[in-house]
Amino acid sequence: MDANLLSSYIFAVIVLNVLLGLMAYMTYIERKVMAAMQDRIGPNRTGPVGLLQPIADGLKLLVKEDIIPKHADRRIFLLAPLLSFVLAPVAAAVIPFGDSITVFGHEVNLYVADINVAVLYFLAIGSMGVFGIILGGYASANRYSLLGGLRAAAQVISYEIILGLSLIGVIILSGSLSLVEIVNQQSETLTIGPLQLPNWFILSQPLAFIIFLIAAVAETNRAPFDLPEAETELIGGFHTEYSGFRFSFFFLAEYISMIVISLFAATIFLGGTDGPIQDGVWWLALKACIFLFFYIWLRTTVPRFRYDQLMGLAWKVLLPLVLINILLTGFIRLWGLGML
Amino acid sequence: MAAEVLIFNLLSAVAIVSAVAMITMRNPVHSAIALVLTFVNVAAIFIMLRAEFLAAVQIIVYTGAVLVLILFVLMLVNPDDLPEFHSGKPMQNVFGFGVGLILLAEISVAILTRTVVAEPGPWNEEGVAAAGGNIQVIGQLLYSGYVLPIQATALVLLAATIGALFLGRPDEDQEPSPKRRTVATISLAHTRGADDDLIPALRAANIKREAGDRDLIMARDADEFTTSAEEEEKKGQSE
Amino acid sequence: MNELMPEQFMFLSAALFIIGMVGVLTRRNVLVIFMCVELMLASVNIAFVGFAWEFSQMTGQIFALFVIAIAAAEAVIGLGIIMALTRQRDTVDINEVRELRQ
Amino acid sequence: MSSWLFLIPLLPLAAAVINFILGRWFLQHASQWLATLAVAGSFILSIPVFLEIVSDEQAISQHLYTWIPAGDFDIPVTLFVDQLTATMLLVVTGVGLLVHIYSIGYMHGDPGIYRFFSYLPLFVFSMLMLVMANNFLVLFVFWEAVGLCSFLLIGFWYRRRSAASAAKKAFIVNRVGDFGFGIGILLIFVTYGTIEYAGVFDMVGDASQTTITVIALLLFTGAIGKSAQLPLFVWLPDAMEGPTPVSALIHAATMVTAGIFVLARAYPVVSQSADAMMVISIVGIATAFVAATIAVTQYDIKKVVAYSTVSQLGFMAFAIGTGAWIAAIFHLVTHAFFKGLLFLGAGSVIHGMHEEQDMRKMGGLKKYMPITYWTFLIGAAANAGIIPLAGFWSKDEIILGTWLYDHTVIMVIAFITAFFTSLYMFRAVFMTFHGEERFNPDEVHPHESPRIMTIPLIVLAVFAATIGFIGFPPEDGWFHHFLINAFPGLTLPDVAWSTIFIFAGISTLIALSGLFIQYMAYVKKSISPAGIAGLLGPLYKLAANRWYLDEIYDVLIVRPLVAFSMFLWRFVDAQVIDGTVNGVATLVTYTSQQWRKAQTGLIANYVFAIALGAIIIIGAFMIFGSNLFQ
Repeated sequence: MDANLLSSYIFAVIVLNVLLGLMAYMTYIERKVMAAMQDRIGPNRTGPVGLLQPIADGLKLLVKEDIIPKHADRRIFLLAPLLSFVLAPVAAAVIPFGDSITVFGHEVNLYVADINVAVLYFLAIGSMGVFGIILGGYASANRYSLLGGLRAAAQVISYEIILGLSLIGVIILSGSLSLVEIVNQQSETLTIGPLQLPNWFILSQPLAFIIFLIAAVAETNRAPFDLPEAETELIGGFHTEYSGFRFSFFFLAEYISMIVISLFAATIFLGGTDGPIQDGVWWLALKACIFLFFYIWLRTTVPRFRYDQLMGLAWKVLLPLVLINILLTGFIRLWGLGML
Repeated sequence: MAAEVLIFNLLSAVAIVSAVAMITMRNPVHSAIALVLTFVNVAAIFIMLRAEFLAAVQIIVYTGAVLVLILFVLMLVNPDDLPEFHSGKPMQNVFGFGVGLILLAEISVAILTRTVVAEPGPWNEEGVAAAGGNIQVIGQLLYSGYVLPIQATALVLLAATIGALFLGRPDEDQEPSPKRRTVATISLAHTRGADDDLIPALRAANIKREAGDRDLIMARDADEFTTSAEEEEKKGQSE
Repeated sequence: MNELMPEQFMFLSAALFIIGMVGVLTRRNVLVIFMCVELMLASVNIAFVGFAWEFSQMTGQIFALFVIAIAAAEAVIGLGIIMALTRQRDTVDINEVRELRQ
Repeated sequence: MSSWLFLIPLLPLAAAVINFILGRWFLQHASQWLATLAVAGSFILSIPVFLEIVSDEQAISQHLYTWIPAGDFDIPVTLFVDQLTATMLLVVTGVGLLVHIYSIGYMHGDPGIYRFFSYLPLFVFSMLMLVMANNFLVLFVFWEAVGLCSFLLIGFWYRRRSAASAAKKAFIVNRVGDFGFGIGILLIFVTYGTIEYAGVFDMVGDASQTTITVIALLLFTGAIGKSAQLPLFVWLPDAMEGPTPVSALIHAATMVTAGIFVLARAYPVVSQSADAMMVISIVGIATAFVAATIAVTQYDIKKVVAYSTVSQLGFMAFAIGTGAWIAAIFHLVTHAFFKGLLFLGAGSVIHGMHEEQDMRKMGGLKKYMPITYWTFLIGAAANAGIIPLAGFWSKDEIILGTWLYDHTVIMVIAFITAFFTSLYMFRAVFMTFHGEERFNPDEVHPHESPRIMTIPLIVLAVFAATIGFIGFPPEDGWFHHFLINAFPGLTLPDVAWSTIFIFAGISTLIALSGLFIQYMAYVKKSISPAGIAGLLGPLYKLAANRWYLDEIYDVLIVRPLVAFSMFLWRFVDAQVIDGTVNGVATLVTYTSQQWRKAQTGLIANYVFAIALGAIIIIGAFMIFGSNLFQ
């Protein structure tokens, strides 16, 4: 086993743990931000300004009783949350957190893997993620859960298409499916007269970016597209019957997905680790945080869509738009205007 | 490299075992999960066979879309009482397995006795790497030599989409549409529309023509000639 | 056995294909039969990709790509038919659907 | 000009196609303006073409494309305009335009108007192509095309059974003539190796006298059908079932003259055979005479005009037969105007009388429709040959021609026919417009037609009155000098003025005597037409029953054909063919019933069969050896 592979393993472990930690505090930040937006205080009792609240929540969920409904499909019921939880952070493997650095004399790449189908890999893992929700909804032997599962299936398939197609424009311009390559291309500087612009794909693909953003929200089943779990209609949807740490798996998987997809968006559209001064992982973190804030902001602002509106948006609005975007990008590329 | 063979064998074993599980599971949802496992292993095997793009497509299309759809339909068709039947007739099973075994035996013999006559092509590991990678090579080939098949495939997909929309549309109301009026009327108004001698006879008989071997003159509806004739008459009087 | 032998993927392909075929022969749930058909298609893809690998060709991969595309179309139509069938007959038992016999 | 030649036929074609496709749902009545404008365009374009021919005395042509390039058999589609064609262009588009304008008024309110105004320009297109063709095959194609248009237009009111059967009759009777015409063209190709006019005319002397005679007679067969000569004229009176403007355009002014046109066009061939010329003359004069006698006995105003047309066509035919080629074309032109006028006038009368066509129910219409009366009178007088109207000059010239070329018998019969012509024309005028009113004034309110119908009448009347002067003085007029260049070898006979005066005098005398007799009969009532009819007895019956031609056809052709068809239907079709078909079907059904039992409807069984088949095939390959797995 060579050193490169070993360093990849080590880095993967680091990323996984950082993600899990972030995810825990993501819940805290969300509650705080939402509270601020709704003119409340938010959690402030546990620890200083409520900083220990996530740990308290985690402990509570771990020690709660693990209920399995009598008529549930037991094996699948146990499998589903694991599936969700395991698949969610896997997609982060292809995200580059920077160039290689030297640690203890070893060259360490700041990414787990640079594969030439990284974008497709990300989409593939994303499409697998929905199995947890569908199977969870099915295995609960509960009408609401089943409906939630069904909704998740239809919604994710629909928005998966939009998500994938919105990335095609970027792929056409970059000519590569490797995220490392895409980031490298974006770190170039674009000079238009007196203007010095970063060659971020948000500038050349604004429409694709907006569509990606919408599809990403739907893909992670977040408000306003949280129909699979819509509390008011489906009393929790697919996780109605889950409790204790199995519920927390679903819960955490959602937040991990959010973080990962934010990282991905920052990498694809906002230049990843590229920044005005001193490129580095902090820029990526900052950009991802903007997305995460956007997620929370959206949840507090926009009411939930109706199901037909959700599907109509995907097939009648976003799909044509994204196809037009691909067409335009193709023409632009054809006429040699590739680099904005 | 032995590790490669080991990994391949492992993946193959899991794929085959889960495939067998798929056809033996009583619950179709379990079957579907077993199939997911098979497909993921197949995708991994694709990577081993230097087909990274196909591996990704395999996951996205088969596991991500087709199987999700199958699960979707499974839940939709009979959510409460998914059929528990396995297979009806024992004879069917015996025959099925028998045929399968014979075919397997035949193919095994074919595989083991084969002799390779083909020459290796240009796309070995170095060739692909030199051309920029698996995806680049596939893209170049697809859009140079396979443009027509690509278009045809696009058409097939479009047709499938439309077909699915058609099949999946809500049932129409069961009440029959009102019957189209098939009763023909006879044009009395416009002499050009009928035999000259027909008109007085028609007027006399009110509806039916009297003797004669000739058919009645049919108009598609009562107003076909009437309006124009009235207009003409008015016009004639005014002049 | 230090090298990956071409026979390996051929046996895998054959095995998966025959498993799929036996499934079609023995199962009664139309959805399971449908899954078996998908399995058979995938097994053929293994053979395609495998031969492409063995002979350093790309044609096999491209063919497999077309198979996947057609399989997707087939899945959509097949599931649509199954939906229509269950809506009309309220069953997914293949042996119940014998209209062709008449 | 030659590069714009193609526009002349293209405009009506475009109008026809557009009206046909869009007419029903989009254009409706707007279609009439489109068609009229297109034909007007053709007419306007034809004028400079005509003037160019006049000034240059040179035929012009435009090659469009090669229709059939098959080795030696190379058929170009080339528009070709010489003096003859230029004359025809003006006649076709001019009369066509007037008829279009007239039709706007006449067809007003008809539900199928878009159809009418797509058939009519289509006809104009076909006729233009017919006259502009430069070879016999294209001529034949459009010969058939005008036949088709004629069929469509006669049967325009297809809901009326008589119209439908008249259309069929016209089509079928024409086929008889076309059959001969087609064989004639084949024979031309076989004989000369080409079917282009120029080539054929150059080599015409190379063939034997018999061959030329056969070709000429076969071409004349076509003309017999199309130009309604004896014995195939029966379709023309029936064709009056079509709308009156159609009768005017097709069955008077243009299409029926196609036969004459073909004879004139092929004159270099026809004139080589004295026998053929003789046959043409005899058929022509017989037609003229028979049709004239029938016309005197008819009561339907359109029928009178129709038989008059047949008679005048007979005049043209025997003019060509006797060698008075220019006189024939001259008569064709004048006839187009005055016969078009007569038909449109008759249509105006019918329109004003609410679709009444029987002259016995008319009378005294003069005061109700003065414009129609005066124009109809001019047309009738022109037809009858009253000096100095158009008909006089051309008809007189034809009769003069018979004398010049030594056909004394024909000349005598022609004079008698001219007398009958005068008789039936003035009979129609007096019965319709003079005398007491024989219609029921409570039911029918005669009225003058709208202006859109009377304007074409007036225009045509002006032409009918004056067009004859293009051929003045006789045999030496401007028209003669223009047409003489159409073919090399045509000569103008040198006629003494005294001869001309004698013939003109006799013609005028005859025409006036007809006028006088009818005036006495129908206005003064001093002669009883019924008395004369009784006096003539069987002769009158013969004429009134159209010489029993329809009945003869019925007995000789139609009934045997029907009987044979019945045999084919009742026995061959119903028993033999149906029996075979049903037997095979029964056999198949029985076999299928047996095989059906194999269809269990179980998918598993089918898949099982497929798998078994695969096993067997692969096994066979392995056992018997194959390179499939190597």
